[in-house]
Amino acid sequence: MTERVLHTFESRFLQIVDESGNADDESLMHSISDDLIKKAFESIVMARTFNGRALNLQREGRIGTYASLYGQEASQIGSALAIEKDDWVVPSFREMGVYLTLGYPIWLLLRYWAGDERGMKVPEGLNILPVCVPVGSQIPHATGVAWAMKLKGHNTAAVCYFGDGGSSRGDFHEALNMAGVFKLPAVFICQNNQWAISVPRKRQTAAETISQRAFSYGFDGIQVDGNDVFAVYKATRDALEKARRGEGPTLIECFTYRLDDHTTADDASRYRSAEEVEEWKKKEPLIRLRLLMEKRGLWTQGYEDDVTEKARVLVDEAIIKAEEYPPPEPRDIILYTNAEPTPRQLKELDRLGWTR
Amino acid sequence: MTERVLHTFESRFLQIVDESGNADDESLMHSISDDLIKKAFESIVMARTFNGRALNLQREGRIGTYASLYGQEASQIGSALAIEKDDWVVPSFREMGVYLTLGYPIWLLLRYWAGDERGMKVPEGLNILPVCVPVGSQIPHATGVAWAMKLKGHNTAAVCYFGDGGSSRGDFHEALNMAGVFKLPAVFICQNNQWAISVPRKRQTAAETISQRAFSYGFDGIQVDGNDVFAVYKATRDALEKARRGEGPTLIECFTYRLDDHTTADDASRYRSAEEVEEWKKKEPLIRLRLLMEKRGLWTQGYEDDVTEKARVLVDEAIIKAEEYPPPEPRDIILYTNAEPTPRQLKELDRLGWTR
Amino acid sequence: MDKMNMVQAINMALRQEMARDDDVVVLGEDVGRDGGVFRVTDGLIEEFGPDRVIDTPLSELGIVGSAVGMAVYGLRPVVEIQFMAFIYEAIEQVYSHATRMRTRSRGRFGCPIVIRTPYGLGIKGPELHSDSAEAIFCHMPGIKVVVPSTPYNAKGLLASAIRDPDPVVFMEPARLYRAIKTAVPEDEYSIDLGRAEVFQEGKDMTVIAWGSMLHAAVEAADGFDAEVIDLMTLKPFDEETILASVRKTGRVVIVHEATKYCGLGAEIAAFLAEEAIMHLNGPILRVTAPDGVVPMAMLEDLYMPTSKRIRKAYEEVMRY
Amino acid sequence: MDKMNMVQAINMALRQEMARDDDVVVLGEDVGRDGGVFRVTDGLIEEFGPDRVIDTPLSELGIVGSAVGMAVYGLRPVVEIQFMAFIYEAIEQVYSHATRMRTRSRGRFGCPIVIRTPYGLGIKGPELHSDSAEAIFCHMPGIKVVVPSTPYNAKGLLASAIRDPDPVVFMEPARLYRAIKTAVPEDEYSIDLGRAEVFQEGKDMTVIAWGSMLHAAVEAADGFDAEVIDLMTLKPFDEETILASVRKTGRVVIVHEATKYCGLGAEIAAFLAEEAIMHLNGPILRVTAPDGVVPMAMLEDLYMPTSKRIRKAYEEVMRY
Ligand SMILES: Cc1ncc(C[n+]2csc(CCOP(=O)(O)OP(=O)(O)O)c2C)c(N)n1
Ligand SMILES: Cc1ncc(C[n+]2csc(CCOP(=O)(O)OP(=O)(O)O)c2C)c(N)n1
Ligand SMILES: [Mg+2]
Ligand SMILES: [Mg+2]
Repeated sequence: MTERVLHTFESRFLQIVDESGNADDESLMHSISDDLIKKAFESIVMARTFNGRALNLQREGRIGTYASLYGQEASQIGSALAIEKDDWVVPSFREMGVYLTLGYPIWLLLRYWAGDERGMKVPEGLNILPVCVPVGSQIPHATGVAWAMKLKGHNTAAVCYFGDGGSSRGDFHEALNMAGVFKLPAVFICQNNQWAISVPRKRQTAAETISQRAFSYGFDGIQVDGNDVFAVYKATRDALEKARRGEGPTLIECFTYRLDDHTTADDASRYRSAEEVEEWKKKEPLIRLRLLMEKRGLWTQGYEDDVTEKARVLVDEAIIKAEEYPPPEPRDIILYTNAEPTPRQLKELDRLGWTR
Repeated sequence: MTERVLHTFESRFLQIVDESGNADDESLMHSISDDLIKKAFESIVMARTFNGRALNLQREGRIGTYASLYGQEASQIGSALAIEKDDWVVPSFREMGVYLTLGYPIWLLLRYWAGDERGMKVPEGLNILPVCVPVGSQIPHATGVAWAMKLKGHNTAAVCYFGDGGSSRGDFHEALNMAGVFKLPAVFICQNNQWAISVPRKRQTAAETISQRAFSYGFDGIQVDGNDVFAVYKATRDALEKARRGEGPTLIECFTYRLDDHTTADDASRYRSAEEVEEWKKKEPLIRLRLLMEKRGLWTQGYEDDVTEKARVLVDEAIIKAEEYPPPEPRDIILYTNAEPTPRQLKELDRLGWTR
Repeated sequence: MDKMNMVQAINMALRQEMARDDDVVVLGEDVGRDGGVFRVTDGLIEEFGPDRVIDTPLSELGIVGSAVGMAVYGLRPVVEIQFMAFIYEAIEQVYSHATRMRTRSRGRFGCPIVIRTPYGLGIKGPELHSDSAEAIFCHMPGIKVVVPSTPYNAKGLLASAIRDPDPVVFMEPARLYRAIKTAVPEDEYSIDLGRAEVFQEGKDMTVIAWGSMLHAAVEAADGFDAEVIDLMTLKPFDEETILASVRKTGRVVIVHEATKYCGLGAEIAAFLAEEAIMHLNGPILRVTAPDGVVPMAMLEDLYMPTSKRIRKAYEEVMRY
Repeated sequence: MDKMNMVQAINMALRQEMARDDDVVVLGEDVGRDGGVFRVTDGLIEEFGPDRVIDTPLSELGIVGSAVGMAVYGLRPVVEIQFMAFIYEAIEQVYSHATRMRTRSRGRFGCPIVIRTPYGLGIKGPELHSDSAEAIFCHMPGIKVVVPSTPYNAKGLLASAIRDPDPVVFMEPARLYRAIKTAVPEDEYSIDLGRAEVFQEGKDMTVIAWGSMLHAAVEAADGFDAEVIDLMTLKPFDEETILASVRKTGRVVIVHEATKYCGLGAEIAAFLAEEAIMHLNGPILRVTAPDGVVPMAMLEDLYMPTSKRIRKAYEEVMRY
């Protein structure tokens, strides 16, 4: 014998609705009801409305540094719509669209971005972890959550979000490898938005796609058009069903684009061209969704205005609620460190004059 | 559009000499001279002789815990023979065959395993890093060495060794990914010996091969018969040439087997069957090499006896030299911490009564 | 009541806690089939099955990170890290996640994980098999760090650690695993975290130690009227017990295996310099490893605080 | 001589060291095209090209681990970690490798890497953007830890750090990046590592601080005759300068942003409790963050040792 091929792998790409709003393969749309289409539209509008207001609030100094989701709505909402009540979500830091779609109170998100930990006191009944700042380090948590589900015999799954940058981290590797070995019910969603601050995807890795990394872990990966909310939805739903059937994890790469600066502290014009951004703006998720809906008689300007207005009102109310909320207590710095304060912590509270 | 294939990947396997000592494809043997064949044989005998004596010395309490290379000689020596003088080697902890083949003084290796850091004072002119104990953590060093070579315009490469267990670590991922992005002259050699202490390869990862992980990093990977010294040699030489041509890294998986316990502190009978070991013993590298050499008129019992005797003498001399070597100075604990001792360290030396 | 060594005592605690609470799972490298490289988890896989006694891939970061996720979901993972130095890859998971999950979620999520790991000198292992990195963990808010010094307290402290609602690093002195046997009741019991124990009473000086150094400190105390405190919980340490003793003796020696610079001895000394300086007769002495990297076997005994070095410190404080 | 801020001073030091020594390379996330998230490396890629000013993937472990390999081969890598908390994934590379390479190879290989990273409170960043983890690094044998407090010393200390044959963690107080300007000579100069500076002379007490806390300590000293020491090198710290001052004043206050438990303040206090207790009039006080996780923006100011809290400590030591 000499050299032989052991195995052949295919990296795959899924798109359902193209940039002109056409669904070439109507069969793929079968499972997608008009209600779902409208839900997707409305969720995207909500996410975008929230996002726009958050950017404004930051400019006005009413919240801190904020990471815009503009351009990534389809990736976030398409996947979030497939998640069921008892599934758990392990996000990164840019997934406000996911939080909102899962029903996270808007005012709490605003508290969080204003620098109040209480904004991430996730309400009971919602199974989403707090924002994770160290890029990629949340991925093993999803493996652990999925593992716990499996050990407890729960018929649920963990969904994890991270970016193209996050996929370079050791956490990614160890977490996905372990999820593969133990066939855990986990769905790993990489929002490849082409940039990690100033580092373009091509410099993040020499691999052509992130999704092909699944080969390294013995499970399936797929790249989807991350600006096509239904491709993302379908891939996520399929992966969740597979996970619940006990067939193990899936890696989904949403091929999308970060249209705004990395955060409000960033100036993307230092490292990428306006033309590139303009090209991608043409592909942003709402354009094609509107076209698709129009073809199906689901969209009118009046409808969109209505939806936008409703979102605006909700966000406005949330801003008021958030800003009226009393400031956090100094003692919380100490009292949430452990379940029970230590003697030294109690002495410290007294010395600092912070009420217990 | 719907789902489409983006790209097809093939995982490959290379064997030149099969278990019966036949080289099916003689063309692959063209570049392998009789001298090289003999060098391989002699190096394997040397490694095995050293290894056997080291195991004995451990049993006699003359050195500490030792990690046997038995079974992995072809992987270590096949690759080491392809390495050139100005290349750098970044080993794990089981690569005594590599050290020996590169000409590392035997007595120093024995000092090292007896617990003397001076054993890893790598002689000038030899470019091999000291043994690395935290599994996998040496892999980024190879990326760095290769990077430095590239930046300095040296036409050389870095060769890194690690195990199947090591390939599960974050270090592996980050190091290979970076090597891919910067197209560094690095050769990553995974000695997949089927076990990481008690954890079998199948539980280490759900991927069928380690070599297919190269797809994740945008470069080539190949699995080779790790008990076929020439397959390993060829794969390594090709990878080194590629690296020197500026065409980037390669991942080589040597499919081999650890025939002994993990280390002298381990009892492998707790977790694997004697039958499995016996099956693999039939495939150990020296058997097929002998057969191949016999067919080529390169082997006689007398030749082997000679080679073995020579190795024995060299190891015996080294043992004497190692054991006659004076013990390390206590002050070395402190004096090698920094290039210059700190004032506190100097005071400490005095307080401890250790001569400066 | 049988006498047993620390390996057996820890094994028993694990067994009893797993039997008591189905949410307790053990995971790590070689903890299942092999029973752990020190055999601490021996027999657990037979009793509780491979779902609860999990042999993992070689992935410290992944193990600890998964344990964080498990704990957040409601399990009580007990992680084994094979040797203390191998946890370094996972420090981010401990420092940025396990210890901050409660704060970050303002109490919605706790992170009750236990990280068990052998530490310390005395086994003549290869490089990086003898680190004592307690100080690094002690510096992290939101964590507990525990070190048993006898089989008896190993069992009781581990039971408490597993039941604790917050992350605990449970450091096992490798040197003591089989070196001493004590009576260990078969019945379940627990020893409160945060409490030190006066191991030996005395009037002339207070000696503070833990793990295998406790025994070295006691041995060196022969001929001195030393009060020797077994710290047991390194964070948060028992300020009351230490203060009470120091108020009585006026002299302090702290002994540990780690290097001095920013070691835990520094915190104890600084605490006393802040709270009890008026009770001190003289300097607070620390007997520690010298300021160098943990050596390999040949120099290991010299790196360790030896009885001789400890005695010298006792003699020195007695001069005041 | 132009006045400049710390960002400019560090940038100048990097530029001069890169010009002086071709082996110096800068690598990290966004250090090239973007000039670093704080613009510290601004313009370097234009001057030295992308081979020496390297935008890396998002891989802290890989960055530091590669730097170890580079250093062993003969380069002098200067790594930027975007915020101090993001180095935690790479601690193993620092603790098990960078700091041990010289020991392990008995001097054949050194590991001259510099890890620059902004640290500390005062910028109201997101979570984990304000950690002060100096104590963790100070505990490691074989490392140096340096913190500048002014643009002038930032330039001189960084030059020394880059020329040092051993690993140096160079912590830049993010809060001071643009807050103060001092005269910074255009000419190359260096400030020795291991030396502290008496920033302000005084007779009544010795105050030890570094980074942005130096300025808080000085501000709080208004009305006190305090000798304020800028530590600059946290490991190994300048024992002589501290001792000389404490012998004179008999009173000590240490101020730092990190939490108290096993913080660097503990080592300084313990050192004094060991070497200078007979010169002390009263307790050694530490003004630090409370024993809790670094909070987000809304509570950040309360976590920081404020002037008010520092003054309280001054008043307290003056009672002795
Ligand atoms: C471990 C770590 N390193 C660096 C940073 C600083 N940082 C924040 S976001 C980011 C880029 C992340 O890129 P990616 O994962 O692609 O997510 P995206 O921002 O594109 O959503 C960086 C470098 C961080 N938060 N954590
Ligand atoms: C980070 C780390 N974790 C655990 C260990 C203990 N240990 C030593 S070797 C080994 C297994 C290594 O397996 P592999 O990488 O396949 O190499 P092999 O021993 O088979 O040569 C383990 C778990 C270690 N040395 N380092
Ligand atoms: Mg991105
Ligand atoms: Mg192996």
